[in-house]
Amino acid sequence: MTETEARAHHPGLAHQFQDLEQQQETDTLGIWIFLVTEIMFFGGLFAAYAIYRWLYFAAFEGGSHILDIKLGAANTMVLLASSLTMALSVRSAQTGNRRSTVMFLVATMILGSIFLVIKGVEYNQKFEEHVVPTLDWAPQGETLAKIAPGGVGHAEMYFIFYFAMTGLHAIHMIIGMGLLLWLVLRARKGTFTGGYFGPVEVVGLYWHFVDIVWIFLFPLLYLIGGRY
Amino acid sequence: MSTATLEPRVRARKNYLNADYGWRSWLFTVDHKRIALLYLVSITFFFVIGGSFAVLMRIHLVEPQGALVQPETYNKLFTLHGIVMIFFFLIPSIPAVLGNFLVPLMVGARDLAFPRLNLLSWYIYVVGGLFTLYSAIAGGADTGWTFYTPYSSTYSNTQVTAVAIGVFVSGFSSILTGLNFIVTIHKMRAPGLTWFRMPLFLWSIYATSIIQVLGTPVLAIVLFALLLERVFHVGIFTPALGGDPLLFQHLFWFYSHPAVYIMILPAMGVVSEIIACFSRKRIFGYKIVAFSSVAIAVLGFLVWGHHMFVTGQSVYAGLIFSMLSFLVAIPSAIKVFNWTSTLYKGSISYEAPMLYALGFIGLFTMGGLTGLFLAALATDVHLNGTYFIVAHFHYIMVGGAVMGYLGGIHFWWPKISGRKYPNGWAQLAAAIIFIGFNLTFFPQFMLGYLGMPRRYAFYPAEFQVLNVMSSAGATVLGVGYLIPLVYLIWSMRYGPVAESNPWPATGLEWKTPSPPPTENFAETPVVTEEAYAYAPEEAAGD
Amino acid sequence: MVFLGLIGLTALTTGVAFIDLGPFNTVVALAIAFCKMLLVLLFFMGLKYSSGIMRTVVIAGFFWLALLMGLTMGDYRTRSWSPAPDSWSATAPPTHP
Amino acid sequence: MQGLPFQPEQASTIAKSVDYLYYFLTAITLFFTAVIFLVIFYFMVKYRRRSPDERPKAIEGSLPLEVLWTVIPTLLVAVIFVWGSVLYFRNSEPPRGAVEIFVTGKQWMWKVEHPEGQREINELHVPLGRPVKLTMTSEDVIHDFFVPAFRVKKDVLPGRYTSLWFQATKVGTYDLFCAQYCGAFHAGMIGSIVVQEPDEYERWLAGGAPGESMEQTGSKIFQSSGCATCHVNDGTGLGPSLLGVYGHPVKLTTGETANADDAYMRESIVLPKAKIVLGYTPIMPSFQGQMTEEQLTDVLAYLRVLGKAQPPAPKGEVKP
Repeated sequence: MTETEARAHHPGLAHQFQDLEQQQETDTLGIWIFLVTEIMFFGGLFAAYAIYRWLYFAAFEGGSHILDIKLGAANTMVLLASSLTMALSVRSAQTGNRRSTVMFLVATMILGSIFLVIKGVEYNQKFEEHVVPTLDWAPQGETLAKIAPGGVGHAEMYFIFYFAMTGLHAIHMIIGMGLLLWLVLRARKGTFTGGYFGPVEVVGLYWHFVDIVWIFLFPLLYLIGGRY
Repeated sequence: MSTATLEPRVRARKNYLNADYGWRSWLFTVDHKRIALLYLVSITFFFVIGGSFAVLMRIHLVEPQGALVQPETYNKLFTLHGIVMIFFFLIPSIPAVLGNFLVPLMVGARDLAFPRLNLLSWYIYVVGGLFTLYSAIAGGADTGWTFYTPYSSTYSNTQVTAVAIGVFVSGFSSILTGLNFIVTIHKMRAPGLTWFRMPLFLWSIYATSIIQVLGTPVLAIVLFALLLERVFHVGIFTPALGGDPLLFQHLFWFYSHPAVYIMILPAMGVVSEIIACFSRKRIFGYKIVAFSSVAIAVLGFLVWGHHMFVTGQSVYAGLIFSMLSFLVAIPSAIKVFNWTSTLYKGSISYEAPMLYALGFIGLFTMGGLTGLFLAALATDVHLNGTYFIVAHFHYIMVGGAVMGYLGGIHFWWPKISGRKYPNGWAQLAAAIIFIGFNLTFFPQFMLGYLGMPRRYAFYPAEFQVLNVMSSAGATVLGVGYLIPLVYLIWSMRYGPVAESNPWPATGLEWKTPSPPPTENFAETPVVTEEAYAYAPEEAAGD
Repeated sequence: MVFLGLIGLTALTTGVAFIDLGPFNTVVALAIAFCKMLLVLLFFMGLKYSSGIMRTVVIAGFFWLALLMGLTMGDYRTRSWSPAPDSWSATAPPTHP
Repeated sequence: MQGLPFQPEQASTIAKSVDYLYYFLTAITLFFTAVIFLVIFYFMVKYRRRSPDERPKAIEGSLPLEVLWTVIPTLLVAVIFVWGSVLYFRNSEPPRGAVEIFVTGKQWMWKVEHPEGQREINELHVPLGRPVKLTMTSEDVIHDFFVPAFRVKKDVLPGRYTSLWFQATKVGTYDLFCAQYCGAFHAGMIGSIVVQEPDEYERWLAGGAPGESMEQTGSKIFQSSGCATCHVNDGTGLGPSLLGVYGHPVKLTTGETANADDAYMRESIVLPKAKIVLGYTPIMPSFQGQMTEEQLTDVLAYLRVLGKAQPPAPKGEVKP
């Protein structure tokens, strides 16, 4: 049996494809197109944010001053590190190294959990500061002083966007964690050896995309209000 | 329609219909052809529901004070008619039924690129449909299919949440279908099937998928924001909290205008196939027709602001959107001229699919040209929000998309079911639908110009004559739609068995038996000629 | 290497937020974010080594997002340039004693 | 109207010009539809299939033809675009000296207020032959002010002012429709526009319960709501003087300049912290929910009058 034939009869090959290479390319194209739909999905929200930020500049600036820039920066680093481990795990799967594939996948999951924990801490802070729209909206004292100049009503809108955008992002993270878990289980069985690594690559691309969303959320929500 | 009727018949040859039996074999199938039938049954169900709402509305409007229901009920009728017809019938109609069935056959593949994703998208569609049905049963929603804020987010006390969730969910079905088609057309084409040998149906499905993939997520996010606002009473689009209702309209129409092209582009693809087959001619200017599909898909994204000329949008934005709207008329006009020229020196026969296709050209021409009235700023000011709009988009969506859909169903029915339908009845139905359609909607152009606003549960008596005419036409149209439903179901059991290429037509889907086997082709076909090689000797290829 | 670059850019963008650059704060922050995105796209996601079709897909995605933002923002930016200078103040309306 | 009318009445200065464009478009539609239908019928008959195995020759296409039917529609739509836009822009600007009337939409009625203080519901009296400018807002959802006989239409939005103008050319009573779906009795949100001879209109304005003008009502609200305690006319108050503000540019703390139009004034009352005038602090409370839309327009009418006055000397340079 030649190598191509061996690959053609790989258990990971679906019936509609000629060979693993076609399947691999197809999967990759599919996930890229899916990511484009995600760009438009988040993009709608980004567009709304951009317009309101332009309309209610002071209020949105005031709102961003409530956020903890250190936690945001730390989370950015954590997420970037998780992207690194994810990329390494794809590399390991491509070379068929089971041990390091699993190891890097687990590392990615741990970093992902750290991100979510820090995010949880931040959400908790918002409740303590009473700046959660509808559920707990009663900013007082120093918090109020920070957002008052731009108008409290519009600052509430800033926080609606804060929660909607970071919340959707967190949901994507959680879905990603689930996918990673599934990969770990499959990788341990040695599924991703011998040229079949499509699922790892596909989940990897998704994970990097979620990272990119955060790369933009961080400056838009935390930084561009200025801290000088 | 029940495919179970085929089960008792034992056929000599295995095909996708008799390959397996029982409801499990249907509900858990990953065969694109079976999924297409699942869609066919579900969209027919929604078409009947949406159609009955339309009939009730037309009966109600026979009298100026309203003949049938309370205004609140009337508002729910037109809302659900719009939502059901647009999101649960028209958008999935040609792509999810004919596209699902034909794309793998036309590219010469065993299945779509992602068969399980395909099944998932049907389930998502069903879940979305159930939310919508729940909303209808639990009291209905009365926002209009456009969900304009702040009425939908704050003031309406009907089941808006459920129906918005339904539309939100069904959007993902549309996205996944589009994604599947794009990837399939890119990666699964049979050897020799170059881009310029593809049937125009594939080109139009490809263009449609681009819109589905790029536009639908924006609808999802805007409905998500609407739901946030409605459920949590936060201000995103409500002016009381500084939100801008026009932002909702921008994001909504960013999807919902291109959505019209999701409906009409596949119909254009169907018409290209039918015209070529029944005049036995290559489509005149094949490449230009192919590129005009893509041009419509791209330009269609740039024109959404023409829905907002009178809404308080900036007049300069209006100017830009008006200009871009006129641009999208050009590729549409080019298509019409090319189809007409295809008939020149052809060998034309008038089988039912051809009648639908020719009807499509006529009605689409009317619909497209009346669109110019609405793209021009000065006339749009007068006509916006009136029955003129209603007439215009029905000419496009019903005169265009539904005629194309029915034409396609009639064209490929022998392939789908393996049976032939009675041609005489089919020709009669096509004629009745064409006449009934014009009787229903032509008077509405006049009503609109006279100034009757749309979505009126009752109206000044001066508009009665035209309304009665429209309602009379609607009964003819309704009858016209029932006839195919009857004879197509009848043909599944009693129709004569269809050969593999009954018309005969070119294209890979006709090179496999009717109905096709589960794996589509015994061996991967190799394409050596261009699409529509009807001519005796091979015409100069590309 | 790429990772260190990303971490460095994060530190930089955070630092810049504490310096007053006027409107350029936003520009710098978004430019840095854009660079980071490019790094992730090209190296982590392997776009640098992918076929043209993947690149076309990604570019199309961002292009469409730009259309959405551009045309919508166009409306908001031009709303106040009313072609009608407000008539009330420019001309004395018929006063009613 | 009798039997089956084909055209709504032309009762405004722009109606005719809009109709000419409409006729032009109708002619184009009929012409092209007829051409396509006739050509299809001709081909259907001439090239009908004569034998089942007839195989016509393939025709590739024709570049000159493609160019021809790309260029012709392009030129046609260019003409329509320019025509429609010129008409629209020419009419988007109300002429000077228009009669100003305020309209408030509400589920499901039209409330009209004349500067002289006359109020109407679902009816609007206007003089013949004089431009009328409507400043419109909504108390709840989006409505739309549509007068078919005048060929004018504009959405009426909550939280914002939109405007529309027309000049009636025929005495009579015309339909007023709400053309943006607004809830259960959307169809009942109709009224009539009564066009009267100018002298008759003046009599109508003077007649009935005379009441006080909008400006006077606005001035009273300005006093009773406490506006006047800070917005002192001589500029010595905690808030800026409003003399000479309306219709003029205003310097803001952000360094930007805002044009003090209806939208700005409204925002400053409802969301006073959105834009702060240079030299002042954001201490003004919001009047959101404190005033009805009609009271707001009364105040606006008053502010418009103040806007025509000479502004006081800048703050800090006030004479002792």
